[in-house]
Amino acid sequence: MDNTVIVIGGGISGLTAAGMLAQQGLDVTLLEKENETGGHLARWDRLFPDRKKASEVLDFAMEGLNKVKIVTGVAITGISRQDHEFTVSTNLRDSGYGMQDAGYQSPVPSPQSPVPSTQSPVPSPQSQYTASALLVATGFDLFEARKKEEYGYGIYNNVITSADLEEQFKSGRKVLTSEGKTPGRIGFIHCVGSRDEKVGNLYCSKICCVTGVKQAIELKEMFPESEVFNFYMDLRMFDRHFEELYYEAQQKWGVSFIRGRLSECSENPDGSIILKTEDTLTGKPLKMTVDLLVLLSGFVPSGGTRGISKMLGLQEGTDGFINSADQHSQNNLSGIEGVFLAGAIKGPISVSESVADARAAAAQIACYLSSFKVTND
Amino acid sequence: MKPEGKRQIWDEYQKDIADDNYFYVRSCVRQNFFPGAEKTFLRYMKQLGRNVFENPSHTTCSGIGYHSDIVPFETAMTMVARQFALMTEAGYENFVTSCITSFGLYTEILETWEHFPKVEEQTRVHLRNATGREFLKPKNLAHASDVTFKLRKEIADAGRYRLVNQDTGEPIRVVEHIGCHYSRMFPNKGVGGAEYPYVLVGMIEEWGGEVIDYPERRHCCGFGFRQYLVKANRGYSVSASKKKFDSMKPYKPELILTNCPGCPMFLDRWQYAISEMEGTTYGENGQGIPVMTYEELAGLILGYDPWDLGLQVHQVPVEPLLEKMGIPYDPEKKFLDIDGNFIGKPKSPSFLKFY
Amino acid sequence: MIDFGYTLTRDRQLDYDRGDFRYLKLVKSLEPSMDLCIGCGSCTATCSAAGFTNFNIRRLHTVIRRGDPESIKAELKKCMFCGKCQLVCPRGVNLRNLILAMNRAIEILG
Amino acid sequence: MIKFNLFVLPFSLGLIYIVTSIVMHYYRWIKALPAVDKVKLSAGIRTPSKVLASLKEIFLEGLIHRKLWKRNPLLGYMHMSFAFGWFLLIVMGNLESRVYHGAYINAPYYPIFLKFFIHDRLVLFFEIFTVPAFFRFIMDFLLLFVLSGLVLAWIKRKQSKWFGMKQTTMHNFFDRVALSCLWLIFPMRLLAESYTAGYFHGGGGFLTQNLGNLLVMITPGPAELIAYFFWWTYSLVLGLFFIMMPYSRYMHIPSELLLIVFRHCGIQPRKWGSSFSDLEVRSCSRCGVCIDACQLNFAAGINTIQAVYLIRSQREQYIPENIAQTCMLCGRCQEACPVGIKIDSLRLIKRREIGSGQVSDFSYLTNPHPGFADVVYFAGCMSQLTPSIPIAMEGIFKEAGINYLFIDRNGSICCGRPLMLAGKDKQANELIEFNKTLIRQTRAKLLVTSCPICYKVFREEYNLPIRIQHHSQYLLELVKDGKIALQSQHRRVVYHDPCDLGRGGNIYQAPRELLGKISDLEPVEKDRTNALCCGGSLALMGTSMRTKDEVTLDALESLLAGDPDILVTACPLCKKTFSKLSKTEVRDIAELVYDAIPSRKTRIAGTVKDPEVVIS
Repeated sequence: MDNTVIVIGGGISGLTAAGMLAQQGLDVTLLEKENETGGHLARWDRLFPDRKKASEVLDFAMEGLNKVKIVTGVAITGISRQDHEFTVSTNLRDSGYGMQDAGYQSPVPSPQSPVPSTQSPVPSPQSQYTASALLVATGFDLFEARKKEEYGYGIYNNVITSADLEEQFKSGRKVLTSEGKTPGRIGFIHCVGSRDEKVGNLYCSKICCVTGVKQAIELKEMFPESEVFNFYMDLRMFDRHFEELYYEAQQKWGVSFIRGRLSECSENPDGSIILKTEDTLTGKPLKMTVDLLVLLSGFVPSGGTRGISKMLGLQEGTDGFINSADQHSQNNLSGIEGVFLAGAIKGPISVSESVADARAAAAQIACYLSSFKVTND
Repeated sequence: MKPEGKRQIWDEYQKDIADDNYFYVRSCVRQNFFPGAEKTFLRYMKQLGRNVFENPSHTTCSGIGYHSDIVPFETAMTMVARQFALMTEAGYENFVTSCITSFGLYTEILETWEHFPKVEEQTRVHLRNATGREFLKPKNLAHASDVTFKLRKEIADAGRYRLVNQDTGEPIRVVEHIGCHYSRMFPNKGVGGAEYPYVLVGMIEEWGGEVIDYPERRHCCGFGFRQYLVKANRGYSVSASKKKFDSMKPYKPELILTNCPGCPMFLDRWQYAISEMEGTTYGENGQGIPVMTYEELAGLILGYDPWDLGLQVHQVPVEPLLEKMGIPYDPEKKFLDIDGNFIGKPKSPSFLKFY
Repeated sequence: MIDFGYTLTRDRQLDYDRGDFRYLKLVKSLEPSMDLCIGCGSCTATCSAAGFTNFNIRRLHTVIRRGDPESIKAELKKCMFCGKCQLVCPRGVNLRNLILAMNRAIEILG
Repeated sequence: MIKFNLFVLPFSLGLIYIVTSIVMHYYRWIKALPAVDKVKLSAGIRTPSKVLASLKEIFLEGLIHRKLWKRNPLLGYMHMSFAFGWFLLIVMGNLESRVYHGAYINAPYYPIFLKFFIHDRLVLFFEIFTVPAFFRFIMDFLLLFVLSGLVLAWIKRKQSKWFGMKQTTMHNFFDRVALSCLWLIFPMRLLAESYTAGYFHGGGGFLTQNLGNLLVMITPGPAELIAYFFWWTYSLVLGLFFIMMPYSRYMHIPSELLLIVFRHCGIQPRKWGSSFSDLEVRSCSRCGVCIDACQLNFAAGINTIQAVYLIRSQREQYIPENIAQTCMLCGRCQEACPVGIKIDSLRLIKRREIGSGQVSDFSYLTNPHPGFADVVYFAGCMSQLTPSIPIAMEGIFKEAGINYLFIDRNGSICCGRPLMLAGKDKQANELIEFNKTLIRQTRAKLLVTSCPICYKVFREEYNLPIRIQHHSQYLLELVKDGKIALQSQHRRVVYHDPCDLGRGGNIYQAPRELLGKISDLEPVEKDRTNALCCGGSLALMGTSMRTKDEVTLDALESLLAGDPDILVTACPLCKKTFSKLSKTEVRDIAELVYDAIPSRKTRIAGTVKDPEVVIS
């Protein structure tokens, strides 16, 4: 065993882990399918609960990556293993492919990524990389909101996703309706693609609740006169300061919260959207017209996660995310020697959790490569 | 509205529809509601050179009883099995139903059998014990509107009229209403899925009309079986229809197109009832919004005589639409039967314009 | 008009676009903490009146928020004003004053 | 002898104006009294004891300002020097004028401006024992007495703390004019008399003569003219003061006199207001003592709603709703009020106006027979949120072998007081009738409640034919009757007087006696009539929960200054309110009593330690 590690996936988890590993003197190669690293975070404007700029978090992760060999724009075509050595074969990807794969339909052209990949060597069409340890950090895709047909994403002009909204925030432009008007009433729909047997996802995506609250506040800041409604099933403010953010949304910003899942929506002649839901707290069906509807898309295992999982034979849970060797004590071990997991590959996770998880994974890999046993077997 | 978004969904919900040799089963109620509709289907199928077989001993599928909670599922399955046996005996494989509820029930039963083969076995035993018959499952199950959808181009090509206002050249504005049991339960069994079904939209577009979407498009017509069948609940039924009318009215529709036995019935009759109950009408100048089945519309496109299609039994007069489309009709013959005998003229409604 | 033996039923659906928000505006100005409700229902659970009847304070002010004040007018009269509700609210909604404010709104706006 | 000068006119006109005004006011107030109260009044003024009592109070409160003395000696002295000093000046001035003028009736201005008309020559030393000299001395002394008060008043403006007042009233225009006049009256008199004495070389006492000599010496110009100018000014400010009086706070002086008489005749405030309440409003001196007493002021920074402002807005015929509603009705200001105005009644009158337009519907209430017992126990709805209180009470009942009935075990019909606090008396009466029927049906002889709120309304509004006790009284009685034996746990406790039990129910001693038997009761700074409200008052409406918390925190700080083991109270609402924010354990007195029964057979699962263990 030598001290070589391949990190698959250049999102916040992969970047953080790669940095940690390199700083410990390991020889790290990072493979990323997109042409830029940064993953979802690179497209996000601000993070909950403190509204920190996503780019700052990413910049922080990028520090100390100068010793990491970063290869972008490559598709992994195969992974083989001989004794303790993994060989990862790659192929150059069509640059346009990645965006579609992520199910990411951007209404605005994606702004220039903040992370220039100057370090990237130009990969030959087909390459091979070898290492003693693999860290799979292939993350998640956002649920393809179009699959909830009744919500009209991709059909009604004024239905957008939380990711679309975040891109608009990032662009610094005012968020307007498709008719170019200031939205007077805005609806947020929670749990789109989450906790929904009808799309095959029983799990909770966990971070959409607080994202909805954060984005509601941001829209109220932008349009103090607007009415903002969050349609939720439960509000799961699971982490520190989240509940306070919810409180702030109610008290300071007057964001309204209606407990009820959207059943369907339709379009008015003027392009506004009619929502049908039950206000479960009054026990009555409710109809409301909104000028802009934001769908809080949940997490699904990314295309990369699914592909790598097949190649390596990772343990997939019923939800499609990868099961670790033990959720409590060995959450970065895949169950396959030398293969480690980090980040949203194991299910919905916030940025701060991803960073912590990636560091934990890096520590475990370092232990593994120095033959220090961290498992029980 | 992003049309490409809808198209993408329509592309995803494609459905195999047999091209010829259909075993046709009728609706138990339609012939009372709109007696010309099924006859028209058979007529244009013949005109288009398709073979449609009917066995006079076929029965109700029992869906109406099933959805009214008076026929158990086992009974319904056995009756459906008998229909399949009739088809098998006649040597057909493509099963076409006239009724949406039947279509839903057949689909539901076939799906049940697929997931629970034991239930299918048991049904075979039941059928055997009751009738001594055996059956094969249809290779292709379609609703008659699916078939018409498939043949929409042929109909348009053979047609003499189009859904176009002859005076203005503008397309006729049509709202479509899909029976709830068509694809709500099994979205992939319907053309275009459950949320934006394409089956009627395809016909309207092909025949020159303009489809308009409106907020309560998905809302039930109000039939709801129990809601109508129990008189005490009928106010609920009419209120459901009213909700749809109120929602579509601002879009000024000129025609409501349907593919279910109950929907045209209630969307048609309740317009009259509402006008008598509170004086509201939904078309221009005190007219109603004409309601048609896809068969009736196909018949009009193909140039069949409106009175042969049974349009005289509609509560909302269709004459304004005929005039817009430039279809000639003889008002004198409206209330004459096949033999030319006067069948009686209904009393004029108080508010709804009548011809 | 013909009596068919059945009548049009009133839509139970809350039509937010046609809601009556005059009450909400007034009540909110009198008791801004109403915004903080998270619908937990502890107020109703502890309510003295709710022990005897279907009075539901949580629902009443939610209904005002939805612009449907009509349905609460008769209900609100059942409150005994004991004030237990405000002692249990986890969000510090000043419920007793909220009820008072709703009463005032009904008094002023009819 | 000259007995008239033009300058007396302002004073005289002012005097005529104020006398007329007072007479008219008195007439109106008396005339507007409800018939019952009129009867009380006419009977009262014919009863010598009541008249004497009234005069005594007028003397003690109106002149000496006994209550203010008690509150703060400086404040008391300041008020006394003004009131009593001025009063004596008038009396002595009249007597003095008799020396020079034998008529029975002098013009009212004559004694006031006596020194303008009478100019004694400079007296020789041995002549000081003559009658005029005595008066010269006494009049100067009294003037000095009043002036000393004036100096204090000036100081108070700047340093109200020294007078035990943290905040003083915000005054309106008329108040300010009248106040300026009042402050000028005596300096002007001093200057006028001094210049006169200095110019005529005689006629002044030890103060005015010496000051006059000095002034004449050091001021250029004709001293006679200067003196004359000051006589004018003196008369003008007096006259102006009198004219301003009915429009200013100083109307409280004549009003209070009548109020004292009314009160001694047994006239009480009425629920919907009467001229008694109008008189109370006019009797407010706007001293601002109530502002300092108010916890909303010193704990929560709300300083616009206190009694003085309520009364002022009442005088202006418009009480803003928030003034009526923002009040805990704790009664602290009422206790502190030197005039003894029933402020809570005044506020409730306004609340009733606000609340009267609303109706309630309690038709859902049913009246099943509760059963029979000797003692009815009404825990009160708040006790459901503090279940350890009714559990302790039931344990004690069982321990003492009492045939009791826990009448609201399964939830209560509210006692009605919360509705009353919101001004909804009519609605409250419906609930009262319900509860009365329930209680009567039990045929019990005693009603015990754990809630002071209920206790107050039971006593004041229910007219039940049976005894009513708060559990602190009842428990003490059980101990005294030997029904339960207690053993002190020797925990260091402080006792918080619930508003409705203490100021509202006048029960201060029973809980203290009880606590003395079972714990080491430690004193707190503010107790009994001066006790703080816990902040949870149901009377407080229209403020945020934060405000309530601020009041609670402030009260806790004061109560827990000695770091006791337990904060004891006798009210479920106080307990619940304190528990929210207290770091120290908060318990009801009943719980402590229950814990102190060494032999007790019943146990509260998980909440109370084994008594033997506790005692060791």
